[in-house]
Amino acid sequence: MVSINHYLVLATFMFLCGTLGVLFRRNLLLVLMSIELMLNSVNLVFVSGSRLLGNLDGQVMVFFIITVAACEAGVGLAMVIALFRRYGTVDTNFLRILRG
Amino acid sequence: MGLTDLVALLSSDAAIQIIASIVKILIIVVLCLQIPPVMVWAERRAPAMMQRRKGPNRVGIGKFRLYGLLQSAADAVKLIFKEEVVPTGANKVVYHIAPIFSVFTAFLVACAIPYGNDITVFGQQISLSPIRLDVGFLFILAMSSLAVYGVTLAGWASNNKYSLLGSLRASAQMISYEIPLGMSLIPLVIIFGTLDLNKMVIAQSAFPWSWGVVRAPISFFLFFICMFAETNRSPFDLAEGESELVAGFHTEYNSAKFAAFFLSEYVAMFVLSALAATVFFGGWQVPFVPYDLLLKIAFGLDWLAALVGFLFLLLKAGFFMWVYVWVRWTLPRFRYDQLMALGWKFMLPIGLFNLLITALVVAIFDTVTRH
Amino acid sequence: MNPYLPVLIVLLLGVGLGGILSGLAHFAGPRKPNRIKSEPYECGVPIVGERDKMSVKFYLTAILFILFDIETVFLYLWAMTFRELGWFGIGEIVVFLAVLFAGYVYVVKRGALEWD
Amino acid sequence: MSQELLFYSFAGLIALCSVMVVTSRNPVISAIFLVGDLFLLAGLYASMEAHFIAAIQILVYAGAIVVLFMFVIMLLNLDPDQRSQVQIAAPEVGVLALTVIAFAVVGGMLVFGQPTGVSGEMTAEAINSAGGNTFTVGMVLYTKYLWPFELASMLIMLAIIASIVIAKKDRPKSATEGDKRRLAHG
Amino acid sequence: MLFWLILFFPLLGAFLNGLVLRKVSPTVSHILGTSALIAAFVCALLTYLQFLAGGGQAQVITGMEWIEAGTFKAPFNFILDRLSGLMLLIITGIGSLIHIYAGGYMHEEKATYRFFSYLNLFVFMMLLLVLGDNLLVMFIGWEGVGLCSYLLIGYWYEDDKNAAAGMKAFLVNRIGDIGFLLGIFLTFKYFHTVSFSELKQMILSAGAQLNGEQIEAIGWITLALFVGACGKSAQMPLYVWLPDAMAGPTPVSALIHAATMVTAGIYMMTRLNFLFYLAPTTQMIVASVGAVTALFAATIALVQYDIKKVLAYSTVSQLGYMVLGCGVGAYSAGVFHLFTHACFKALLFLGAGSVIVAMHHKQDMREMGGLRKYMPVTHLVMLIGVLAIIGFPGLSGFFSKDEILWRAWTGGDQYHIQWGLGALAAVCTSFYMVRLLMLTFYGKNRSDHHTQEHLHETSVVMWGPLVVLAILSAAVGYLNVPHIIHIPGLTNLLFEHYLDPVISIPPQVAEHWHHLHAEYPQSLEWAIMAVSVAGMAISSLLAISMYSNGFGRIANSLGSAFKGAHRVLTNKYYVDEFYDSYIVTPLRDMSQFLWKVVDVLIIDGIVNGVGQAFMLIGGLSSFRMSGSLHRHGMVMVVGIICMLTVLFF
Repeated sequence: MVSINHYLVLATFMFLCGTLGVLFRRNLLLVLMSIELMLNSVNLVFVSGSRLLGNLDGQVMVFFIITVAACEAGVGLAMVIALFRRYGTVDTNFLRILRG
Repeated sequence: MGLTDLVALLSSDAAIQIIASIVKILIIVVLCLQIPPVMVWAERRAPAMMQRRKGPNRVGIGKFRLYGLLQSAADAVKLIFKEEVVPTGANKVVYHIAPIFSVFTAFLVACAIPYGNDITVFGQQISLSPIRLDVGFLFILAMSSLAVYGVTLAGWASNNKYSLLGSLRASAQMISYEIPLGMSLIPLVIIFGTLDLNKMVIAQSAFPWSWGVVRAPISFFLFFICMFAETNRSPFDLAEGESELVAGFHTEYNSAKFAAFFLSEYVAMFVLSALAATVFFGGWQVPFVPYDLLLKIAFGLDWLAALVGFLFLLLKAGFFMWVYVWVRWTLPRFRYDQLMALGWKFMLPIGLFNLLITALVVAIFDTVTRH
Repeated sequence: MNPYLPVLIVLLLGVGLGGILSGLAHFAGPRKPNRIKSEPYECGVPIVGERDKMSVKFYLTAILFILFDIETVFLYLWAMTFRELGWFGIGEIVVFLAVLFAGYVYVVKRGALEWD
Repeated sequence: MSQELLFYSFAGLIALCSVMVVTSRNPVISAIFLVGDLFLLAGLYASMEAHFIAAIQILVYAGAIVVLFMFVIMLLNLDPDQRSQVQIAAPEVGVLALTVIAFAVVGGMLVFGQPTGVSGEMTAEAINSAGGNTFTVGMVLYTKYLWPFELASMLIMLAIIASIVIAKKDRPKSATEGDKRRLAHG
Repeated sequence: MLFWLILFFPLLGAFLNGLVLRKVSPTVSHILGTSALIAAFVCALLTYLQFLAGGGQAQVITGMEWIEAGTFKAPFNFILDRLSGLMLLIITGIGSLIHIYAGGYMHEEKATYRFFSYLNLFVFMMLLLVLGDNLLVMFIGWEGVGLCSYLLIGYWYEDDKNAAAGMKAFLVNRIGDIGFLLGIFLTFKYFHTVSFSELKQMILSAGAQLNGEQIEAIGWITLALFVGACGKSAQMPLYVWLPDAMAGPTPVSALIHAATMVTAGIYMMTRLNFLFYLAPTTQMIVASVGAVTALFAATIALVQYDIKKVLAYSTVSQLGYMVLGCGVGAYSAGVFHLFTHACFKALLFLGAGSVIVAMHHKQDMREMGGLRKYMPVTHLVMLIGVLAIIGFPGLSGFFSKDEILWRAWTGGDQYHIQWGLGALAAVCTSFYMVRLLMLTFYGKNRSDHHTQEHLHETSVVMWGPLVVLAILSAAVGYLNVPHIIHIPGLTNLLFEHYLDPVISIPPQVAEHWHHLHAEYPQSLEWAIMAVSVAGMAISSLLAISMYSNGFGRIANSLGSAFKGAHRVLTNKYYVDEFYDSYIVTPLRDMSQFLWKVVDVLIIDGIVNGVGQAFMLIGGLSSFRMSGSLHRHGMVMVVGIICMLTVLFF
């Protein structure tokens, strides 16, 4: 029997992959993709929780997360494009506007 | 394991279903594989007819020339045995993956169409659409939205600027028309209240005045335009405009890989034709012959009735395939800006408008009939 | 039987078929590559320039596609529940569409859909 | 039995794809693996009878969002050296931190066992008898989550406007009246 | 559904007028604002009829959840019962008439969208106030109408005086609001609910034994709430804002400062009558304040020259009557007077507005006179209004005011003084109202040549509503005919019985209020009525004789004979001056001190110092900021892990 713990472990693994990607990849596009990965792991938790609890709120929440992810991807990538135009690179090593 | 065990296993309910679904899938796949040759032939003979010339009529087996039908077979054999040329600087992995993307999405969609009413075999009810899901409609949309990848990846991996431009154009066109396509089908979901295509066909009944095309004419109009745009067919074949882009995203593809794209393109055409027939023209329903009557005529054999329905579906889909060819040789090509403007500035608002109008009409109708 | 089993079968079959077609070329045809033959095809003319940076238009189209795609999905869900929700549902969706339409009008006015 | 087999094969592939997304050198490859990931996740959702979510996972996520990523990758058309290497900024801290998370989750499960909760009435049977997954999800969305739904439209509208404002560069109108006059006067 | 539309239309009107259609012509904004109100009125009427057809039982309409904190719950619930239903009709009905009128009155203004937007918003807020099922929703409405009142008083804000009047209204109202808020807090503290329906059930249910602490608390709660009512309903000593509020456009004065908003205090007390009944001491205070206010304001009105000021003080005085009615426990009488007063005072204000328009925005009665000739319709309706307010037998004021005075007299020995004050105020009322009428419409015209030339009747947009209001002022009195008068086909005390379900005396204090339902000899009632009618007649005749031809000999000699008294009255008992020197000035000085010393030196010093300290620390540590996305992310992750750790263990 596949218990919810299985799904949780899988989701954790995906989340960690995503986090690692955000933290270690220098390409902004990859950073954004890693964020999608993290969002997906959360979706997985929601759906499995929805199944466990017999409650559809989790699935509706996933729907909203997908909506938000779409908006996030759109705006995020727009920013990547704007950055690329301005600085000619999407490598985070060269994008250090926040330097103190 | 003895023979009796094997028989028992094979005659268990689950096994029957699984075997049946494999059989169904194989039938559909084989059917789909026949489409490109026939269509290629049709696309050569039809313009010949229109332009008062002969077209290919030589290839045959011995004296049986079959109106040149075997030309296509010869073409297929030729394609497979040609040398494969991979351009330098191409991304090898992606270059090889791209056609696979195209092919399997096309087949997945083709398998989601109901080819007949449910039949009973060995006491098991078997649905005649190989893939039958609660979310049938959304499944078709989802899978066809994946078709973009084949095009995009192919163009990108070729390391050719014409390919890339062609693929970007093609995919931008495909996604642009996916919105009106999806939107044109929503009124039908409102009208029939289901996402299951087979239920939709049953709800349309055998009489043309209750078919989708009568109930939602604007939807059909939008869908009809989208059919051409989604498959990158004339008059929307900008993506492979020879004069500008050599041959579009598959410029650098040849031999069997080119055949794969070719195959998926024609399967996509067939799928959209069949979908149009299913959603707007009563699918496998035989016009004016309700299914019950059909069943009686077919000596009560449901598989026979289903076969007749299947043939009628093919007939209806075939008509749209013919329209594809017909339009290709009739209408000139659009400009790209015209294409995009048509999709975003005309079809999208019309689609929304159509949706609201349908909703209002249905709601008013419901309100009236309830009291 | 799980209704998704056929999906899996078709998927494998499709991938297999695509793979066979891809692989067939590899084994069936002759292989005599040379430098000029495998250059990217530009109508026989020597290759000019780098691959260009693409127009941002394609990107704008894609982002609009995403957002309207989401909208379509909302609409499908609504269409499914239409009979149950009735006029209330129509009210909801009209508000929803009105807001989105405002965004759409902005897009058109801003000229993001112009291809020139 | 078959369900476990399904889960483990899917989970393994998902894990593999996730790792590949993060570690691939080429963004296009990453995106392809991301599509794979999404596809497999949709499979898992389907196995949990969340048909609708499974469908839109592919329709919206794989069919739209990742396509957008693809487009941007092609648009930027990064030079091979800019398809950057995996570079680790501060490995010690990060790895340590993430190990802690992993251990916390897995350890928590070992210690506390399977999480439980008050079971709602929307079991698989209840959903099927109420009109299917899509229908019931729709009903929940359009009644209980009415306001978030309307707010979602607001969010989408803002995203449309924001992305256009950010990404579209206003090119100067080609040859305006002023330009023509300047040209005419040399 | 219909019910929500009542609230929705005014809000929509306010929204459209205020935010969307800002640049349209005044006609459009007038039509928009008016049609919003008329639509609301139609909905209200339908709702009300439905409600009556359904038996007239109070119903709570559940809105959305709003505030929820611990055991404290204040959902956005609405109550529809006989009281709020009546208020609904008054607000939307009279509101509609005034909106129609306002189109004519504001004809020459350029940017009326602001005016109509505020006016619609006011109506919405007022509806919230009367419909709210708990004190908090009522409080929103309460503050909202205060805000709109402030905005409308200062509508012509270019003039400093108007802006200052708005500010004054706002500030004085805040004092009352403190009392109101205190009342809400105390209510929740002792009863754990702020919902009217729940409170009522809790207090009236037979088994509810309120403990001593709660009984004591009720005294304070009612007192605090009454302070709030004093502020909004312009009672002593917080009445000072209302006369100044006449700086706003006249329709505003009619709608907000006569017909609806100022009655909010009376409405609130009636809504909570079961609480007030439990606090006889508060009731005594309420009655006294009401009676004193009634007389006090009436005496000031005797000598005012500004037509709107007279009406303003008259309003304060009439509100005093209503409060007196509440104070003696006759809530239905109070509400009935509220109803009739809304009709005739709106009529009087609008009539005065017509006069002001005709006089080219001159408000001094010394320059008027003889307008009967020029404005026959306005004269007629004003006459009806004046007769109604002075209690001329047969018109509405007669029935409603008499009922209050009768209740005051029968309230027992302790209320006889209040009755005396009230009766005296009624005498004054007749005097100043007849004076107003005489000075305005009779005698010779005293205005300058230019004004005289342009005198004419106003347009139908303006006198149409006046006619409707005049008919109402004449007729509504018959809804509550006292026992002793028998009119064929008309039930006595219809209105009182109508409100019976709302007015409920808790069983604990039934003994104390037994006189409300006791039987009295008819002769007594006739006598009381005779006293007031006689007083009315005498003072009216006096006024007619003094002012029939402008400021006659008698008036002047009377003025010089009682020079001191006249001066005191003209200066409104020096109340404003008193407030100015004993409250406003010390407060201003203290604020100056707090601002210059405490705020600037001490608080700002600390705040800026802390800020600078952080800048310093940040500057010192900013070399750690590499600007690297990953380092930021890393710090974030570590922080989240720390938080999770703390959360878990």
